[in-house]
Amino acid sequence: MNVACDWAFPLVWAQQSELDSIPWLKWIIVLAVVFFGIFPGIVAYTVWGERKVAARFQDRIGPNRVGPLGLLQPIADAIKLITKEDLVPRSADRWVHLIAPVLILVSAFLVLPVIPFGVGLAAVNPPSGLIYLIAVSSLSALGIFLAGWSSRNKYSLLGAMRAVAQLVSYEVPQVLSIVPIILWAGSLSMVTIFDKQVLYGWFLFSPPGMLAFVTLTIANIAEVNRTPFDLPEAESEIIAGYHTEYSGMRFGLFFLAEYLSVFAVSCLGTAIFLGGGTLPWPLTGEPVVTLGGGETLFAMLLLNLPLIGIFMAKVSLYIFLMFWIRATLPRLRVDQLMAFAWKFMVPLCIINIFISAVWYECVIRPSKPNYLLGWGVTLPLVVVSIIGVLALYRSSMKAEPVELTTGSRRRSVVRSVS
Amino acid sequence: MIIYNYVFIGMLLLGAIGFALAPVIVMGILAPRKRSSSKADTYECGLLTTGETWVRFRIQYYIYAIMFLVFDVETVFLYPWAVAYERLGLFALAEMVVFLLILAVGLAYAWGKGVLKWV
Amino acid sequence: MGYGRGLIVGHWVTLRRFLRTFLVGHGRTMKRRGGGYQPLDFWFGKKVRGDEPTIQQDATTEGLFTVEYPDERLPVYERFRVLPMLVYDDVDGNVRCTSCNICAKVCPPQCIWMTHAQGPDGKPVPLPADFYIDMDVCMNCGLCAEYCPFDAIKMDHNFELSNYERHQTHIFSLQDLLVSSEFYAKTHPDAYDSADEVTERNKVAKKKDQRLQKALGLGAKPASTVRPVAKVAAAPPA
Amino acid sequence: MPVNAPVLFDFIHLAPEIILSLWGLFVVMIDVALLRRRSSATRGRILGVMSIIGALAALASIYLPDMMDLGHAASNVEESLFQGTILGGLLVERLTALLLILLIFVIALSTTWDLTEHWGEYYALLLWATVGMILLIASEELLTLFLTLEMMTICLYIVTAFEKDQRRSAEGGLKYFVYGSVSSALFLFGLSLLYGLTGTTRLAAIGLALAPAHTSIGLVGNVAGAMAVLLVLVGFGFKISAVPFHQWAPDAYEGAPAPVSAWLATGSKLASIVALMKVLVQALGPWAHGVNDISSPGWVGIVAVISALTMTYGNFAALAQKNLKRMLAYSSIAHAGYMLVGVLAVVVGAGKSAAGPVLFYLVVYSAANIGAFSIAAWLYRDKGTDQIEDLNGLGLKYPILGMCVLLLMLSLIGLPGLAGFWGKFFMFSEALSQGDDRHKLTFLWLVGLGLMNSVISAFYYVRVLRAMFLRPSTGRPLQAPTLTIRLAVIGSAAVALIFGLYPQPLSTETDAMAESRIFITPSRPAELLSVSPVRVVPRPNASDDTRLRAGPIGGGPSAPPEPTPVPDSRAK
Amino acid sequence: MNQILFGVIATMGVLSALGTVLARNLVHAGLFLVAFFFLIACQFVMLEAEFLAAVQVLVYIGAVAIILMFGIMLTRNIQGDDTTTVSRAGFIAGGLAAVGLLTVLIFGITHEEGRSGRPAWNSVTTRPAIYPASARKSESQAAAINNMGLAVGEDLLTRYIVAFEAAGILLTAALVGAIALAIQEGPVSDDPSDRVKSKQNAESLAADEAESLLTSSRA
Amino acid sequence: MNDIPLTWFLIFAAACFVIGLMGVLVRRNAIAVLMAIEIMLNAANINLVAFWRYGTPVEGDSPISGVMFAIFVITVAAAEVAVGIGLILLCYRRWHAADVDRFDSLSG
Repeated sequence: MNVACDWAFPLVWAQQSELDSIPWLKWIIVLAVVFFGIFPGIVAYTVWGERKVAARFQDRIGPNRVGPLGLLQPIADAIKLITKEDLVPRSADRWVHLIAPVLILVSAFLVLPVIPFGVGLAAVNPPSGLIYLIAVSSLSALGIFLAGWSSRNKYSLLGAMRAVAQLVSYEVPQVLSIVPIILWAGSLSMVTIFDKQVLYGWFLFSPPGMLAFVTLTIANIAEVNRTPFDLPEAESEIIAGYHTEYSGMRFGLFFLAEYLSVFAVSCLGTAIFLGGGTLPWPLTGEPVVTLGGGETLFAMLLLNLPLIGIFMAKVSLYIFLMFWIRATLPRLRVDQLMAFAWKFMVPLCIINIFISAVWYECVIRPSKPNYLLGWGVTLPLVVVSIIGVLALYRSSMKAEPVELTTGSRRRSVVRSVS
Repeated sequence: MIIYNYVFIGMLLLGAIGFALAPVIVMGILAPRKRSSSKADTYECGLLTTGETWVRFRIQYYIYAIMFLVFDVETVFLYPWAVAYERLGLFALAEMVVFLLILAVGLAYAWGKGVLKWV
Repeated sequence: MGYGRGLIVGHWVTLRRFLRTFLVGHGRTMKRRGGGYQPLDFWFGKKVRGDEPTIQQDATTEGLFTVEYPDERLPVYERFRVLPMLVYDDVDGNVRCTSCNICAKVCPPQCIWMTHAQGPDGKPVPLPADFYIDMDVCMNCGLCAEYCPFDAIKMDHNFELSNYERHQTHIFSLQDLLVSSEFYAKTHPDAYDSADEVTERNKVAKKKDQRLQKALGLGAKPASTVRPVAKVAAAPPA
Repeated sequence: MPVNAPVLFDFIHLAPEIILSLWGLFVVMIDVALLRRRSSATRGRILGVMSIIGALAALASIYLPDMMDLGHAASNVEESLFQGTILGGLLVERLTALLLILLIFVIALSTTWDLTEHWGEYYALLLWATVGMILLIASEELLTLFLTLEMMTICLYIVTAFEKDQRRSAEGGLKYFVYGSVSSALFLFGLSLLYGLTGTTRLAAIGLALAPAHTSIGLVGNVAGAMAVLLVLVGFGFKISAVPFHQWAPDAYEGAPAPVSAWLATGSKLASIVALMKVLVQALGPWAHGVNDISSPGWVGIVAVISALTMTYGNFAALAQKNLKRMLAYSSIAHAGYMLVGVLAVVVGAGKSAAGPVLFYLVVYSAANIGAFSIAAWLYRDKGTDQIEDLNGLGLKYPILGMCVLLLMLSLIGLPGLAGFWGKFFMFSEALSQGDDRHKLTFLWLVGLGLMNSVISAFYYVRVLRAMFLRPSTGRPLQAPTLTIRLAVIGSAAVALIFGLYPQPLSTETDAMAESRIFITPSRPAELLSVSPVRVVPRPNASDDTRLRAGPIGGGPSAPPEPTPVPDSRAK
Repeated sequence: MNQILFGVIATMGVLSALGTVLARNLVHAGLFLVAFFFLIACQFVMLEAEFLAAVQVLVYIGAVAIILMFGIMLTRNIQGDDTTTVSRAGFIAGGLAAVGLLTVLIFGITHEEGRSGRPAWNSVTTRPAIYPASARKSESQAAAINNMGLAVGEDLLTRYIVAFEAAGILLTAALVGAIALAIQEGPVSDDPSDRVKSKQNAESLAADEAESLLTSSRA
Repeated sequence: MNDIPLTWFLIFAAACFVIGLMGVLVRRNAIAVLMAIEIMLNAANINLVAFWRYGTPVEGDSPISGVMFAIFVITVAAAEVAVGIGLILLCYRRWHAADVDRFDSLSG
């Protein structure tokens, strides 16, 4: 139970009682190397990976001109973006125009430090880590709105309004599908959640867990504006959406932020549902602890290397899943998009919270977990609720009530009578 | 103490702002600069923009925003409930069922009223 | 199960495509299924222009089939058409165009205009003194080629028309448009050898020769005196 | 370790609130799900009847357990529910019943005309506002108090603006909202200071913490405390529309649909006044003035000034009004001024039953206002306006209703023989009998002002009567009033008449209610800080007069104050 | 060090609050407000209420700011007309009143002398320690700080259960009421009389709008 | 963190509160007024949390009463904003202005 917290944290982030004795140097090194070195690198190669993978899905090759296998492509892109002319429209609001992408990028960065990449290998472990995570990830909606607004371009504004409407709509199921995890782990701390999975196995392995994972994944994809939920940037309708008026590196910031968010939400999904760096079966935790023994950062990293490897493999799979979905599905229509969030995802997530409480009562609360009962009770519940909500959703999509009709339809009704 | 987690996060925040601004500044130095009036125009597929950009939007956006607001605040209650569930037991579950039912009526109301439909 | 099955099947389809790119066309020889080779270019090398391999593909091609365009090309089909070109007979060097102005008349966007050539006596000769096509306006419809009674206008295959100046160089003059009939025969072999075109060519050549001679008022003055210097190909002017 | 969950029995006390809340949800759902193809008028009628049924069910839920002897006999025991956040007991039950009865009339009035298309929402919001009011009366703790106050007002903001085809409705709603939310921000800041001064959010505990333990001298030199009191007073001043903070009231009353105006004038005001009394007496009582000296600064003086301003300004402003609803709005401001005199009396006489007359006055005032606003509803239904001159000749055309209105107006003036008179009489005489000589002067001039104001108020109330009886009818005559209007007018006139002739039952009832501990400044920590049920008042028995002096919490200010054992466990 | 940190945050907080109040452009004001919300969250962190800080960011920046921005976009009142400008006289009067009130408040805060056994505010410079095992109450506070989600959950569902459910009703009321206010037209019913009424409504609405346009253009 | 006096937080909160109040008095646009109200509510929240952190809970009280209060204040503020914007939109539709001074159909 106390695998990570008690063992690793005091070693790494010596819990000081005074601000003056904070290990500034260590932190700055970590920030510079991990947060502003490794993570942007991962992001850059996520872009490269997406281009390669998407190419394969379309029977193409993908980038291959710059360096072997096109591996230098991200660097070339960066150089290209950075040497482009910095264009800001005359009528734009210059400061807000600059702040907006920064805000989005910052929100993507702030998600990362609470993710536990290995045993005790989260940068920080605030007790309310999970709510902190969703709080900072919701900042990006504001940035997108500001980007669209400040450009003073109709397409931008339209794209931004759409984007915000979409983001806020899908944030609800995203937030709701995390609740089962909190319920089972009994904590908002990401590290504790990781610990619980070390002990009990992945939270994915239960019917409500699977359902929550699926809803979380869908909501995640919508949150990072990827196909099939990329309405905000629907090229065929609104050019490039909220970043129409951004060029050069300013656009690059959006780009970076988008892929950083992809990475971040994949880390989130991995950390809370897929057991972080653990293997599918529950461990007692002792092997991990006894392996360490060392008290240095180096020993700690050494111990964690396989865990980080597993974690990254899972994250890669998760990201690959996003690429795969992108390669397969067409863009949704805006009304379908919103209806899907509110009429399907939200009810399903709310029901799932109660199903997960049932699972808790069957499996986690008893001293001797009764898996058979848990599966026997929750699986039918999950299936029934999916079918029920789907039926409700589809019936509503078939026959929308004609009440709220603005403008034309209502007038036509009146005219037809008179 | 907990606070020191947030000192790190504060440093990350400042660092991220710097990380975001640095390339823009570098771009200001490196990039060529050839101003022209038509470059500074608002992009509208090559046409001159007409009319007000900050047009009035449909009320639909506002309705989605308040739906979100309500469910976001609900989260604030839901998460502590989930954390404390282990200690509170079935009574808390019943309470939360009631709470969520109340909010679900709000959702159902919006649904039935047809405002969830994007027209 | 409408949505659900579609989703699953769709994802399976794309995944199969994805996996197949690793299985198909990734053999020992690095040969690509569509022709050509596996592009594993470790060096920043560039092929010489014109030596690019041409890759054959069709609807049944599977596996990776990216054509790395400047280095590789897809074959151009014969009836592919871009801009018009003016054909001169490489046998006698005669420009087939008689400056009859029919093409300019039928041209829908009106992008063709020309001037008559004049003989030494100042009388018009059935030859173009100059012939212009505005390539910005031309819509590649091919009507001029259809209507040309002398088979002088044919549609070119060259689509690499970009350059760095967009006012002067986009008006193609006679110099830019002239191609030899040999070139035409090479790019449009089927059309060149078709019976129609052969008879037409013979007939027209005879008729035109007569008219030219009549106009010049001479017996058999070689046409080369008025023939403009022909260019071999309408390569884009630098 | 499971924490002890609140006993389910605590929820029995909340039965009316629960029923009303769920009924509101039910009404909304019925409207959206089943009735959406019906016409607006039909839906209004069906849902109105349903809402009345809900209110009746809530009413029944108060008394049924008693009548059937189910559960525990709740009504005679005042209990702290939910670990000291909610009060249950006689006062709350009676006031709940009163609010529910008023609510029924308001709902009935709403069916008079087609004031909105969103009927389900309208009734649900009325019901939820009522829940807010009931909980506001019952809350014993700042957090719950603030939340329920907001719940009430937010619902009322919305219903004020509900007549969507009227500009003035939207405007009234927005003004109400802006003033109301500013006031609640001020109120909240005051509450936060109060929390800082005492370290607790429970009213009784605040009262204890502020109680003069050893050297404390009220508000002398205590600027932070004075700011807290001031801000709390400002907040409540907005809610009860006392004078410097009254600007929203005329606009909101005039803009709102007549039933909503009625609900603003009766339910909202009733709940706010009770909450004000509760906070002033139970929590801020010790700061009313210094321990030994009335001349030491306390909030009594402020409230007295507010009261005087409120009644005077309300009456004079009402004189100038031509619009019936606006006139009633100003008159309700003036009535708030009268009631503040009573509130002061409660404070000064803490521990004795001075709250009875205020409650009596509230009942009578609410009943009369329901009647008066139903006249406005009647006017509006037919003429689309509510000018007083539209009432011309009405009294002669509908003599019974005219008589009823006559009774109502005279009762509002406070003519002897009618309930309004007794209200003022009880309140003013109570005020004059409270406190020692040092208070007498304050109360003397306040009461004198009140009497003078009653005379002034006669002018504008009589204008209504003059229009109804002495002016010839002009323009299109009004159609006959609907049954609900008739019922409301006749019912409220009956209240005015019956309690005017025979005030005894009501006054004994309100005196019994006034025995609640929320009208007593706490002085004994042991009883008030315990979270277990406290037995306060024996079951009221109308014939027994001694009960007025009974009750385990005796004492009052004369009892020797005990040092507060607030442990100083502050770690240095 | 801590004090410097506090000073920086507080100064920025006050400045952004001032920006909110004074910015002519409403979206800029909203942006300042967002900064203010964020700095308040920082203050919550300084007060070791990090759960509350996260809630602050989640609700205020994530939702309230968005809805305010939408409100601005929906009323098209961003800048350039006189409604967003601050009149000079009003500014001076408001500023004077504000300074006066602030002076009084600061005086009150610094001169508060604790009563009933409570310490005076300005003597409170240290917080109750949250780790000593001696005091029972401090322990519960320590537990609350170290796992505030848990403490909030427990309080929410025991002591404040009524407030909790009332909050649910309040939120639903706000949702339902706001939707009812916002949607433009009521349901189409099959009852012809109703339709006539709504037609009249529409006409009066149109007249209203025309009138207001006239008045606004005149003004 | 232990060396920051309580009064600093209180003065900060008071300053924010006063600024918000000034905003309410000075601004005429209804949405700006709404923003100013939010500032005031936040200032009160700072007060509540500071008092919670620097004080010890009274016997029988919740150990985190100030925080709970703040959470409910946030809830109320959210509901208030939702309703407020709704009312402003309703008025905007009639007056084509979001200016509180312009709503003038009621007076007297």
